[in-house]
Amino acid sequence: MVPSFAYLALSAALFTLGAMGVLVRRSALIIFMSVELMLNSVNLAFVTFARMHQSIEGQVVVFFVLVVTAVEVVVGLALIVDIFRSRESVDVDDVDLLRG
Amino acid sequence: MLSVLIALPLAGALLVALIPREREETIRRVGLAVSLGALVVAAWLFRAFDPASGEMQFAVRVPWIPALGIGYAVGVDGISLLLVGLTAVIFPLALLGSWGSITEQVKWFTVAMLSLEGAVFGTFLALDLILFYVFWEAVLIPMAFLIALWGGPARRYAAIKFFLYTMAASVVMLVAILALHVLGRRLLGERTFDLEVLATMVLPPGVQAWLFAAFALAFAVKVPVWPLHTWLPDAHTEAPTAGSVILAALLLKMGTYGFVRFGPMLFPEALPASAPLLAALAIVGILYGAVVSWAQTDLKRLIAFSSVSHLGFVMLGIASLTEQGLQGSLIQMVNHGISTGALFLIVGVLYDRTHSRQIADYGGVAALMPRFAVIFTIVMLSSVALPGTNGFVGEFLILLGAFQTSTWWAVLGVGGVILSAVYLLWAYQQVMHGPQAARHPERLVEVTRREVLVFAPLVALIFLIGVYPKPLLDRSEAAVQAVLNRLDRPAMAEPLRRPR
Amino acid sequence: MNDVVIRVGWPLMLVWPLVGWLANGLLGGRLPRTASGIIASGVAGASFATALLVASAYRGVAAADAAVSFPIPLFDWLGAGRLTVEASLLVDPLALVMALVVGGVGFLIHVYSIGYMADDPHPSRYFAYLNLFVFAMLLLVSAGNLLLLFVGWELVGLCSYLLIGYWFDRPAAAAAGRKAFVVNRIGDAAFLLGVFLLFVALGTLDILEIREGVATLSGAERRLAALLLFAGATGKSAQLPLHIWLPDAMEGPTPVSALIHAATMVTAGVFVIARLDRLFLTAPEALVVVAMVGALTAFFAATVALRQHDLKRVLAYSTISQLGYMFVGMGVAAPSAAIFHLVSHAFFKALLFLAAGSVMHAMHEVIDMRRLGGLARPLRQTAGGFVIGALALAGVPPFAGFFSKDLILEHAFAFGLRTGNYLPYALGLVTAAVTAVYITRAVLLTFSGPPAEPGARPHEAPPVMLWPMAALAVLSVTGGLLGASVAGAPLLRFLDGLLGLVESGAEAAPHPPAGLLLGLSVAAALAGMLVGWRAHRGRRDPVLGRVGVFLEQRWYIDALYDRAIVAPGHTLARWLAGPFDLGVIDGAVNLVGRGLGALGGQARRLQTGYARQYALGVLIGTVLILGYWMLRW
Amino acid sequence: MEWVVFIPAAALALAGGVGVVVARQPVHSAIALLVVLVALAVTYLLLAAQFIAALQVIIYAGAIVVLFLFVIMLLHARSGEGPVPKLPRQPVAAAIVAALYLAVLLVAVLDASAPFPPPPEGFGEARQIGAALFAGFLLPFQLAAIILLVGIVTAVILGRRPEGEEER
Amino acid sequence: MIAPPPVPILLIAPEVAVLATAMVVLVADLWLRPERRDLLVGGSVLGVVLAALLGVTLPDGVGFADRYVRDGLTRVGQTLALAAIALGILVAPEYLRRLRMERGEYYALVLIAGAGAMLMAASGDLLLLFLALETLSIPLYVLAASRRGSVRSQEAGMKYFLLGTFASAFFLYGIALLYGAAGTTRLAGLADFLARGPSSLAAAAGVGLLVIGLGFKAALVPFHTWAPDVYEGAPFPAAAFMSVVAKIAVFAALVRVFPLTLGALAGQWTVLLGVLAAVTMIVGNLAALAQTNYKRLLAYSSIAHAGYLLVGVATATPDAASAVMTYLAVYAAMGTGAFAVAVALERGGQEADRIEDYAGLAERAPLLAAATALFMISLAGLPPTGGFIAKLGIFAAAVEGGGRGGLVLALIGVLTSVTSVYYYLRVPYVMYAGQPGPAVASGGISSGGISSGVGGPGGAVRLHPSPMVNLVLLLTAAVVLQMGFLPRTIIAFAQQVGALLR
Repeated sequence: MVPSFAYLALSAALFTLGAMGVLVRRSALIIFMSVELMLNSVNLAFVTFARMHQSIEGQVVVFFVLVVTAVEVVVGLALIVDIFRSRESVDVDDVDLLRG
Repeated sequence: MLSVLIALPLAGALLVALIPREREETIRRVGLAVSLGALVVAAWLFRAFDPASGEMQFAVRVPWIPALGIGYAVGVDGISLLLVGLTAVIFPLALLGSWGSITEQVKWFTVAMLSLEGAVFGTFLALDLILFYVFWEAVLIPMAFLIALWGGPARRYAAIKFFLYTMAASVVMLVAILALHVLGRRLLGERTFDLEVLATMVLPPGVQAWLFAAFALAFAVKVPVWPLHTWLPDAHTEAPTAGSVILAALLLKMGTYGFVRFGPMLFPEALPASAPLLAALAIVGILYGAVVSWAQTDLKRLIAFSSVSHLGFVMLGIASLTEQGLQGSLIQMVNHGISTGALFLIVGVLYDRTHSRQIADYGGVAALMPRFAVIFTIVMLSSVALPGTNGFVGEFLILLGAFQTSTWWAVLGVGGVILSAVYLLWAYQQVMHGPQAARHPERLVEVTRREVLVFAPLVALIFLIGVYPKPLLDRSEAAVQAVLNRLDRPAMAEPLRRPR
Repeated sequence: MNDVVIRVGWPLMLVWPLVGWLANGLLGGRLPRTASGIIASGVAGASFATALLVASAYRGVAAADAAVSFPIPLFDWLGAGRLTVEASLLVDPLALVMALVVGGVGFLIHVYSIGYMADDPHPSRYFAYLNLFVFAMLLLVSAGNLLLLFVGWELVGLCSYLLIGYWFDRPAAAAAGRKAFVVNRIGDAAFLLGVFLLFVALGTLDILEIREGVATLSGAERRLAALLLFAGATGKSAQLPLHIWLPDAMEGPTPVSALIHAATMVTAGVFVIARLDRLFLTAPEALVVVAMVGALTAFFAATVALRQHDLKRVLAYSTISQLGYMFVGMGVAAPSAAIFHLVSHAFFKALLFLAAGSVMHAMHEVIDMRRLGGLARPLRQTAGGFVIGALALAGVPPFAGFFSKDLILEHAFAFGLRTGNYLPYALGLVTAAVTAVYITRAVLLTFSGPPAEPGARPHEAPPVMLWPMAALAVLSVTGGLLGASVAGAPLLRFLDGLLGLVESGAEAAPHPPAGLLLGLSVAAALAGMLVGWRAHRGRRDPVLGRVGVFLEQRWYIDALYDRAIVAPGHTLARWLAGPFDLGVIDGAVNLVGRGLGALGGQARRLQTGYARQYALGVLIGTVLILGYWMLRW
Repeated sequence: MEWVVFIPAAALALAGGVGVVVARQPVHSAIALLVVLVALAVTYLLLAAQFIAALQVIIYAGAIVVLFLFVIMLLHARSGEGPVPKLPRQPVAAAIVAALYLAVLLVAVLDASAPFPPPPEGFGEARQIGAALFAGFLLPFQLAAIILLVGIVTAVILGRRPEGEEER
Repeated sequence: MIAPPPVPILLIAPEVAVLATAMVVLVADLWLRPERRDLLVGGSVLGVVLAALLGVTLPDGVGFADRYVRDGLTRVGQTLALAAIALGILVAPEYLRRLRMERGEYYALVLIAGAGAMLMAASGDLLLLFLALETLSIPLYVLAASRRGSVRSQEAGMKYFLLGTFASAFFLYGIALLYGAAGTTRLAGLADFLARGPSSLAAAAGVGLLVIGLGFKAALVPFHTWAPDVYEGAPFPAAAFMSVVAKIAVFAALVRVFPLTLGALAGQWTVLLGVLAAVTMIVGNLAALAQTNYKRLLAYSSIAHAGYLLVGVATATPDAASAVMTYLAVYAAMGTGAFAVAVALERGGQEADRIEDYAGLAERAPLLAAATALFMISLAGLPPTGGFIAKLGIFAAAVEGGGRGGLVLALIGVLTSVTSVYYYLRVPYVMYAGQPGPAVASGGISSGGISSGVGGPGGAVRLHPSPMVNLVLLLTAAVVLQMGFLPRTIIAFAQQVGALLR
């Protein structure tokens, strides 16, 4: 019987990996994917807890998280395309006009 | 009646704000009329005031923000009456005095002055701690703008320093006020900021010391007590004449008024305990201010440091916690307002003509402007506290009070009397006496009728208070008595051997 | 009836000069030039007449010797808690004598000033100040309580400042005026402390009450109060160490020097000690100090006068010296004698000054004796007056000076007998001789021998100046009778009623050999004149080597003051104003301001603009919060 | 027995995760993401969340990753990173902080983990989730609809060619 | 067949009204010709007013499996959110028309974001809170990027989106942990669980992560770094709306989560929030000292005000909670007002967002200058204005409830307010003392790096008087003054929240 900690550890690992992705990579696309990764790890945690508490709530929450993730991807990609059209690059570090 | 005194100038400010900018003459007249109106009300108040009772008179108490326990409470007693009178006298003169010198943005100038007048009245009349704090801060804004917009070359720096220095100290007082409110709620079970209610509280000495320190810091910056005085010379050199007059005559008194009003009422143990420290700082202020002004080259800076010295006397009077000391400091607040206000107007007269405040640019002016020389002499003598002028009455009482508390205070204080003669006479001599050496002799024309009109009441007051100070002293006696009773210090034991 | 005359006359005496001051002050500009002089003199005369009236009325009321004090309350002036001060006047023998002297001499000098100030463009200002001075001096003399006395005390100081600096376009005059006011102020400060001490101890400032209450004071209090008041007196009466202002005060017009710096103001110090004689007489240690300071000052001033070149400065140091005598008189518990010397000194010193004034008037403002000489013939009356004054000063009988100075020396000797301290008497005697020397030198250098500058054609002073000098000359001659025992010493008897009480005790002490002392002082005077004659015949002025320079430099005291007090004062002021105030205190304040600005700059650098660094910031924040949180939870 | 399925799925998920972060070409990381999603779907099955696993595969793998690939194609090869690395010290710092964060998270998660009780009958079925959706979660459901609407509106706004004058 | 549960539609009537208005606006936008777009504005405001009326009259209650709680806090939070929406809509049209961004979607997004904020104030369940947070955030990302063709606006949108999603992941993980520990996402359940035994580390981590999610949205330090860049990039009306509505929503949620739900465990979290508040106040005010860009200045000022608000939350007493709501009301007024002033100004097709652009404005637009002076004085917390009374309320509650820590927070608060006076009063000073016209030579301003004499690019600052912006200015100025002189009504309104805690 796989203990719940295993799943949760996997979820934490994935979350941290996602966070690393956001911090390290400079391409906006990769950063978005990393965020997706983080959100998925949350889903895993929710499912694990749902199973643990035998309450369906956890899984319903995952359903909503999926919805939100989908919308975020749409908005994110729309932003990328918009910036790409005026700047020919997707590198997040080029985006530093506003500072100080 | 007191609310009229506060509301009238503020309403006047609003009225002037509506007048179109071009009609400068009407603006100036309306401004003057409003402040004269305030003078009439103050005069009526002065007469209707009952000298016998030490209690608050004409008190009005109306809840303002009941949720926070803040009320609109105003009242006047012997202590604030003198200062209200001074405010009512100084403002019209300052306005009249600046008709010649303020030319651009006259409208905003008048609005700032009138709102300043309302705020100063409010500060002296407020009984509710938060209301007092509101007016205390409200004074800063117009004054800072007066300095920032109509001031000299480094006006912005001076305005900011003035504003932030005073405000930084007074916000600490705000926190102390809040703490008092909390203690009031806990000890008395009342949600109030009213001074007289909070005064009934018996605070443990430890807490009382801290709270008094916060209040004292805010007032000390305003007085200014040495070493918190460095904002004053900058503010004065950069402020326009009218600004300097108001700053010196009234704003500095808010500090000393604070000590007299809130010290004994709220901190009956902490005030006497810290009196020696206050006295020591006051004495340093007296001597330091006098010596430093002796080395000044700019007239206004010199008068600013002389104010530090004179206010040192007032603080010494308060720190002595004796009848004569307190009454002396009260009347000296009024005297300093008159004499230093007049001194600044005098510098204004010179500045309007030659646009220079450097002593080196003048010399032998007495020959060119004899009538001006007479006025300058009288004001200078009042400042030097010559008997027969108002300065002497105050200084004598203060030193007498200080002597009763500790002889050394009086001995050092009297040193200040000598030094004040040194630097003021030196300055007077550099400017007025000696061979004709002014840079622009042709511009130094005699004082005009309007300028004389400004000086006349001040000179009259100098002699009036000097020769017959009774009306002022009687009105403040009962209030001082009440203050001393609160400090449960018996009025100086009646000497046994009084022959008559 | 007399009672009413006194009660009304005495305040009226004060009102006259006040009216004169207001008239000249306000209307001065518009009056014709001579009118202001006439008004001023008229007012002074009226005041003197009123004083005489009151004096005669007083004689009517008070029996010969019984001293009766008439307190005249005017109005309730000042009240603060327990302190209630009434503006009240006081009539008693001391006040009357002083009032008469001030009034009389004052009137004469007013008349003299009309002539002296004839060519001044707008003399109204001068006469206004002169009238104000007379009012102030009379107020000082007639005050009923110490506070009002102090008001008069500082007002005379003010008038001396205004009059010394009358020709303010001359920097020297303005500086002298300021110096006078400041030095006086130092004395006044001590005086004020004395007043405080008395008030705290006795609870009153009224002079009569103080006189009665003095007994209840403790020894230390009496001594301290007496010394403080005496310190005030040294300031006003230019005794050591606060004498430096009087010589410089000669910058003012000469009538001013005559009136203020010879006859009246400078004697205020002596008057105050006489006024509170009870206090002083019951504090013997303080009296000794008074006597010693008086004697020392007398000797010092006399020696310095030997080597002064400016005639008016010679007279100034002479005044300081004679004042020293008066203080010796006070110190040896002989107040009446001191007052008698005060009166006689007023006559002959005023005369000397007026004569000097007419010399300056004639020689177009030249007063340096080295440039004078041979004036005896052209200025016959002036020279005559000067010589009479000189003789009186030297103490040659029968002139006034001899009687008053000898009386003081007599009491000084009695004091020596009583206490064994003969120093006052010795110094007094030596000073008498030195006085004779320097006055003879002055006479010879100014009037005898060939004129130093033949070109100048001196013309005698106009009658309006000569008449007052003549009157003073008469007084200088006959003044001695007032106190001479042979004439029954009317003045002394009049004063003893008030001041003599304690003195009677001294009488019982061994009686000094009057005849011997008389001879000694006459011998001293004549010897001095002889030495003076031989040394300065034909206007010779031997330098007396290093001692002469030492004397000329006024014992280097002025230099000492400048280097020890004034110069360091300036440097301290400049250091405090500059590096300390601006640098340290203001520096600290600005530092706070700049510090916050710099911090702001740092916080702003945090905003790099790179989104990924912001994300790192978020993560760091998260780790910190979670870490802290879970530890506490 | 479940270990047999869990180990590979977890390994696949982690490998995919690293792939997403490390891959140079965006296309490779997209595929790596796909791998992670599928691996997670398998774990959901283990955790008796059949419906969710199905959703995961359909929506996530199907729609979202496809959308990513579509955009990557749209932006051609230039969708990679610029030549010059602007923040040199960032990776090292990120690694340290991330490690710390992981440690904290693991501690928290360890505290929350408890043994699995036997799954109730029909747990994780579509029917059970559907009922819950329209019973307890009605309001969140409506709100999800609104969020989706916002997504659409955004696509319209940001997708539209800018009429205003171009401002570099 | 699953019987559909009774839907207490009345409970969420205000939100429904707002969302319905958004739909109507979206659809109507297709038909209306460009010049008739003002109808959209009218319609939106009408919807908002209707929602407000509903909000105030509806009775309290709990619904949707007690995920939605309508109580005093909800009423106050929703009213303020509605006010923010109305102001956000009114301030936009003139600006949008001038920069040819006139689109119905803008108003729809504002309405939806507003609805999200209203729901956040009312959500008694963490999931609903998350969804409401997303409903609020996503439209704001888009609004930030809505300035078509402006590189800065795109950058702002990108940064806001990227960091926003990153933070929401943490927020979600927090919810997961709490769900893991308590077994339910409902706040009531959570409170019971924690009351029973607060030892669970997971719950602690969960609550911590909640703080991070909400802290990011409210721009508390250290999660504030996005705010200055996003505010500077976003168009003025969007920036105005963002700064106000986000704060209202977040702090309403914070009051509900912390004082209301986790009241029992106050000992634990008051210190943490207190430290956060102190750091935010200090960094926010200090950084603002060196600003030359008006919008960045307002950004840092909004960070600082978040700090002051957090002091109220950290004090966790009934008075403190009502003080927070009062402060939010005043901040909504002065915050929007301060931004609205700049909306009417434009320099060469660009926003006039440099402080020296406002030099000498007092001559040309005395009323506008007076309004700015009022807002700046109020933001600085100087007496005669509402800002002072609001801060007074917060600090009084802090001193009273917070014990020694409260006293320290109050001291930090007042002292940082003093530094804020420096940068706030610079704006009216420039307006009254500076010389108008392009060559901005406002001499004397030495500090703060403002380069004097530099002419703004693209000619003089032009003034576009517009009735709606003037209306906004009037409304906000009225609230600030009313709060300054007669604050009784607003304070009484906010007292409802305090009542909940008692």
